[in-house]
Amino acid sequence: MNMLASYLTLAAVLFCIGLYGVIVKRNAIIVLLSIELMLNAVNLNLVAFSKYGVQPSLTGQLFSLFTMTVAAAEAAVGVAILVAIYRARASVNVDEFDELRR
Amino acid sequence: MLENIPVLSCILLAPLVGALLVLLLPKQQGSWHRVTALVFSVIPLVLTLWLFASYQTATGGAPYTEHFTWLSIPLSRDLGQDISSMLVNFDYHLSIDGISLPLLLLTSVVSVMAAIASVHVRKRWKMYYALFLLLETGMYGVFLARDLVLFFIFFELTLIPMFFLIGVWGYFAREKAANRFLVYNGLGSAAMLLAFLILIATAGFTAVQGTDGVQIAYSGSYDVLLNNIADPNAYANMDPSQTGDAGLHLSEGLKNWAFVLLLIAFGIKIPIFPFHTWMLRVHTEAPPPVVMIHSGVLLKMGVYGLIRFAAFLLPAQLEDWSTTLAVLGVINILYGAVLACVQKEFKLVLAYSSVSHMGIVLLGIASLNEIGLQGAIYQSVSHGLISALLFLIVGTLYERTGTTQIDELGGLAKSMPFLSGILLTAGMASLGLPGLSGFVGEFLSFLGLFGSMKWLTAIGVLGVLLAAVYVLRSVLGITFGPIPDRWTDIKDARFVEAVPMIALTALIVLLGVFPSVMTDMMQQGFNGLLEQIQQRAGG
Amino acid sequence: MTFAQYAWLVPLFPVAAFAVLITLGRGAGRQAAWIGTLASLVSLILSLCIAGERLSGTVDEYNAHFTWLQIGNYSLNAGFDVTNLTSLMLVVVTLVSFLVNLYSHGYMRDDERITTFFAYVALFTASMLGLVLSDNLLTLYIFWELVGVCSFLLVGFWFQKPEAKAAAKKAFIVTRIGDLGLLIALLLLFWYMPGNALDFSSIHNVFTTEAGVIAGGITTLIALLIFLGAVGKSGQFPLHVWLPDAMEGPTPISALIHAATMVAAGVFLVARTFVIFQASDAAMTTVAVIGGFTAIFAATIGLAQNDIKRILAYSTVSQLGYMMLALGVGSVSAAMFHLFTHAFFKALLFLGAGSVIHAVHTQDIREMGGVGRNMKITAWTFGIGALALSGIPPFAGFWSKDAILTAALTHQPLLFWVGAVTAFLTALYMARLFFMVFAGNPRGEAHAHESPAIMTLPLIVLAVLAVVAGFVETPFNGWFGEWVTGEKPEAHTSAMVIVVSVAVSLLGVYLGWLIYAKGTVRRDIVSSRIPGLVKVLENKYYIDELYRFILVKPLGGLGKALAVFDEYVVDGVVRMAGQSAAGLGRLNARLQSGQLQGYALTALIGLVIIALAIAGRRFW
Amino acid sequence: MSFNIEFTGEFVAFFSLAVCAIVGAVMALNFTKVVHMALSLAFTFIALAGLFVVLEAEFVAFVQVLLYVGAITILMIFGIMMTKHQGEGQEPSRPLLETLGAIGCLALLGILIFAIRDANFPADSAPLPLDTTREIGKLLFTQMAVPFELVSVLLTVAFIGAVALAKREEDPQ
Repeated sequence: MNMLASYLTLAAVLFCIGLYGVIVKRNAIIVLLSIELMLNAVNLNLVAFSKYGVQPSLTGQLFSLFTMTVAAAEAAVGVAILVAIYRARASVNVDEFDELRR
Repeated sequence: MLENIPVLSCILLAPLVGALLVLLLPKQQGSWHRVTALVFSVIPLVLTLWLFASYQTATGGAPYTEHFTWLSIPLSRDLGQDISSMLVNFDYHLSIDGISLPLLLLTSVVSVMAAIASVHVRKRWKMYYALFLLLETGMYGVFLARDLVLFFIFFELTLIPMFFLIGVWGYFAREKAANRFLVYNGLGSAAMLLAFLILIATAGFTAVQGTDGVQIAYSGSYDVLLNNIADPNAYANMDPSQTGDAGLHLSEGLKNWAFVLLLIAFGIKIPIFPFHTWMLRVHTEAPPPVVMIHSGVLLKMGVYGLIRFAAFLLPAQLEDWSTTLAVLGVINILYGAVLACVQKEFKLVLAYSSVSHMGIVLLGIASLNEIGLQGAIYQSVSHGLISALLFLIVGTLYERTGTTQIDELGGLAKSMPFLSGILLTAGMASLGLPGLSGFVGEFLSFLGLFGSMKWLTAIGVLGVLLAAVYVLRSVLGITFGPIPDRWTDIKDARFVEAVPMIALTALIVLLGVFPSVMTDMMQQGFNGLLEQIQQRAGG
Repeated sequence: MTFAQYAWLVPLFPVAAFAVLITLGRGAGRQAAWIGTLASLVSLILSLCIAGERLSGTVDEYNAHFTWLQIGNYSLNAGFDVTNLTSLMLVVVTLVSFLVNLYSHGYMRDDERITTFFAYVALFTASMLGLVLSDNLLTLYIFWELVGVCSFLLVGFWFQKPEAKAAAKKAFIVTRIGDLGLLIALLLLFWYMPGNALDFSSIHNVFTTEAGVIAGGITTLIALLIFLGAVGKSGQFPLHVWLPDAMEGPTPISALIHAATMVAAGVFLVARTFVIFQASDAAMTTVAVIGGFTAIFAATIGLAQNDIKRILAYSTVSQLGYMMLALGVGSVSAAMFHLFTHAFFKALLFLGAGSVIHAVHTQDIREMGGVGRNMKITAWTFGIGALALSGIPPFAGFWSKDAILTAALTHQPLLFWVGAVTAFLTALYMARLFFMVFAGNPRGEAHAHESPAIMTLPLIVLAVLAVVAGFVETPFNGWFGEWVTGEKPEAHTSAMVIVVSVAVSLLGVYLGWLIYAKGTVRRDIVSSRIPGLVKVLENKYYIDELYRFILVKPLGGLGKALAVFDEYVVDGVVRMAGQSAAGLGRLNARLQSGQLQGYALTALIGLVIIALAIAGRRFW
Repeated sequence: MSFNIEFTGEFVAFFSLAVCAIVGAVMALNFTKVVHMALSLAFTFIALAGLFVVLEAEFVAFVQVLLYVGAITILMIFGIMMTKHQGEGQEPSRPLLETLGAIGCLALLGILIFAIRDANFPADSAPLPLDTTREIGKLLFTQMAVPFELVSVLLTVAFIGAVALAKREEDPQ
């Protein structure tokens, strides 16, 4: 078993934990953080492939950088939306956000 | 001069242009909308009449055909060594022949009459006429399209305006009727789409040897399908062991499935026996001009589709299923007729009589000979005209009396002699009186089927007797007998109502006395199918 | 040039009159009605010319046709034939039609829809003329149906009377049953005839010279189906029920229907396709038996009726039975002869009855009586008609009835006696009718007065014809039969027939005189002894009730049952499917909670399922 | 699975950091206070940064610390502080969601691990350039210039958007 598999497994574990958090947690902030965790798991994959992949190159690292940037943007917008919603509804519980239903 | 104008596209697009124009007109001007709708319905009528006059049976629809590729999507399947490209083409292909032209004519006539009859529409003219014109485009498209995908699009295009026309301008249970309409026809469309996909995926491709390899193009082109399925050496019909690709083989089983799916799809539209209930609701709940279109043209789209796609593309399956089809036809005839005999609501009588009459069309198709097939189309056209006329009368009647219950009406021949006369004529046409168009269609269908299935015809003929019973019962119930006091003062048809009635009656008489104005043309349309059937019979 | 070439014009004049009158509608004044009369006069003159030409015997039979409908290799033709038979019918139809037209100017004078009436009469005449002229079965069928619809329109002319409405409906539907038979026979012939020919000359050739081309069973079937058509139109048992009810129409129409147009069509049809019947013994026997049975059956009913027009109607049914009897025993000439004479005296009787009704405003003979005192012309002409119908020599009816009875005696002796009994009954009920209406003292309140000249003129013309028409063929002179059928008639000088026929007729009249005029025999002599019989006769053997019970009711029941089936089973299945779909939708709607995490979970599960499906492929 | 694991330095580092990361993540889900959760996740992010170092991606590791630990976690904590969090820890349990979520996640994990185990990875790897940061810089401004610019636009837009969203809406009057 080479190292790549180990990294990928770790990433999978983290991804699934993040996913579980997204699905189960009520607090919107934790949901956002769990998404960050999932993104990070992906980053780990990218970086691992960048070293142990079929054609090792820096592209993997570069993409993980881009991903982080996007994650940052997402976090910023996410928190902003959260704050806006909180103002309107005085709650950050995801299960109370059922606007999609209406 | 006219040779260079794309006539078919003009027919197709005129109502669409009209619809846009109606939408642009200010909301308040009700009469503007009416005039616009009428003008843009008359344009196709004039054009189809011109087509009718200039149609040469020798050349068929070839001079008018319009064909170009509309969309071309490359498929990135792994190409073999000698295949240079693989494309999916969506063609814009319009054409006419002896089968579609009569129906086209019917469509334009009924549309104009319905447009005139829409004077009784009391609310939201603008949307009404816009949808009405859109519906017209869809109907013309269905009869003109020679590409399966295009056909499907137009077929669906008729559903949407119909849904709103029923749902917004109908009577009391209009929403329910509209829903029922949509559910059934949606189901039919799904079946049709599946059948079309089967056909296109297996037989709908052309392979052209180019300089750098074979170019394969998939398309829903009707001509391509027709050639591929009829040609035993075509790829679709070759044994999979020879071609090595099991997925693209149009096996007999698959053909059977396609046929059954098409039968369901168009059977719902026609409608064939267990699928008829949606139509009853549409007949009773939709506004009369819309029912004119519905009963007059939309049901015929099912007939047309059945003949065009099920019969022409899969003649062998048609032969296998012809007995079933005939039995279904007989069931339709008798079931519809018996039920029409006991209805208290005139519109329901007409609805069930439509079921009965469409059964005769099925008999014509099932006969598999030229007499029966022509009878089927003839009966379609004639029933279209007759039911349009009948619903025109119903609309006028309802406008005056506010009811269409046979029990509540009576003796109207006293106060409305003109309307009653027309109603009686229409009823007579409906029960197949010689000299009116209904007889020719019925007679040809029965004559055709009798050549192949004698007993079924003999049973089906009973429907003619029952037709007399229900027509007389309802028509006499409305026009004869003592007149209730409240109907003594109602006025006869106004001029604007009388004009379409007289026009339709004249057409019914014309077709009844000189059927050859249409049969010669239809003859040419059916030649190809008959050749195939005869080939099979010979080989 | 021959007149025969222009025979197609004969029906065209009435058609033109119809078109003009129906377009003018009520707007046109009463005088517009003369257009119809004029058209029928022109037709009459042309018909007479054609018949005269044929009588001269110098021209061949004329046929002209064109292709009405060409479908592939099949063609349906339309055309007309001018033969002795058709020219005879042309004259009869146009003559009766013209006289009825004249008469109607008086009879319908006060009706506001008089133009409509004349339009219908014109169309009726035209249809019948077309039927007569047709050279093939399809064209004949087309006009056959048109005749039916016209009679429907005219029977229901007074549409506001519920009885008229019911009678019109009944007339149309009952005759349509027969039409179905004809239609199926048409289909059979089309597919079995060599070359798909439907014209009468081909039919004649196939069934006479090429016997065996069509199998015997099929021939019988075709013949019986054609006969079914004739049964419907000519009011034979068991489809006779519409004819008496058709009396709800205006009386001139009854004359037209009973004398020349509608009912004659059935006899004419059988005569026209007689070769098919000749090819099948079974069919011939059926025709003869049905004819004989109808004759005696209707005559017995006629005895017990009290409506003047109904008595005449049943007598028509009975006389048509005679004609069918004649056809069934193989004598076209006798049948056509009786048709010819019957047309005149039956038209006469109906118009006379109309004249009486016009005067006393009732149709019940029990309320009449002594009418003859004030209505001399009507009484005399009616009397002549009654004598002709009763078969008293030398009136026309005697000769034609004699011809039928002679034919019957040679072929089916049993039917001869049936015919003889019928002749007795006929004489009896005609005597009853005549004496109750014209003799004795007035029983009703209305004061009879003679009808205007325009009504009595046709009566006189017809009365003359009813006297002389019989002399075209007597036992000593077979000219008519030879002219019509083209065959030398069998020598028939059976003294027994003449004696029996005259004896029973005279007996009938005498008995009638005794009972209804002199009163030496009590009227209730039968009804007091066997009240049941009279009741049965008065109720027409309960045939109507029987039909209502075995046909109309079950049809209605079936319809109601199917309506329930349609509502709850066919639609119910769909409704159930619809509701289950809606239920599924509600279930899905609950899934559609707006909860983001629920969606995410669903997506995850979907992803897992897809992944499992893809991964699972490896293992099988 | 072969367990003949070589205890190389890399493996030891990987193993310990991986344990840290997983523990941090699991703890994050188990804490009841939101702030604790956020901090626990920060711990995971740091462990991941360590893993990046092990993977010879120093620059990425640096950015990871800077961005996730420094920016995102802080942002989240600000978010936590700007919103109230009453009733924490006494969430109504949603057993269906939780069970199904757990089953789904575990199934996904199983599938992923199955796929990873099933896959064929090249045994050896070519060495990366020593100074990855320099190389990344070069790449960013040559080959990847367009994506880089796009990302900067994205960031700007997100920034403006976040400001616009979070800004207290003024009264229309």
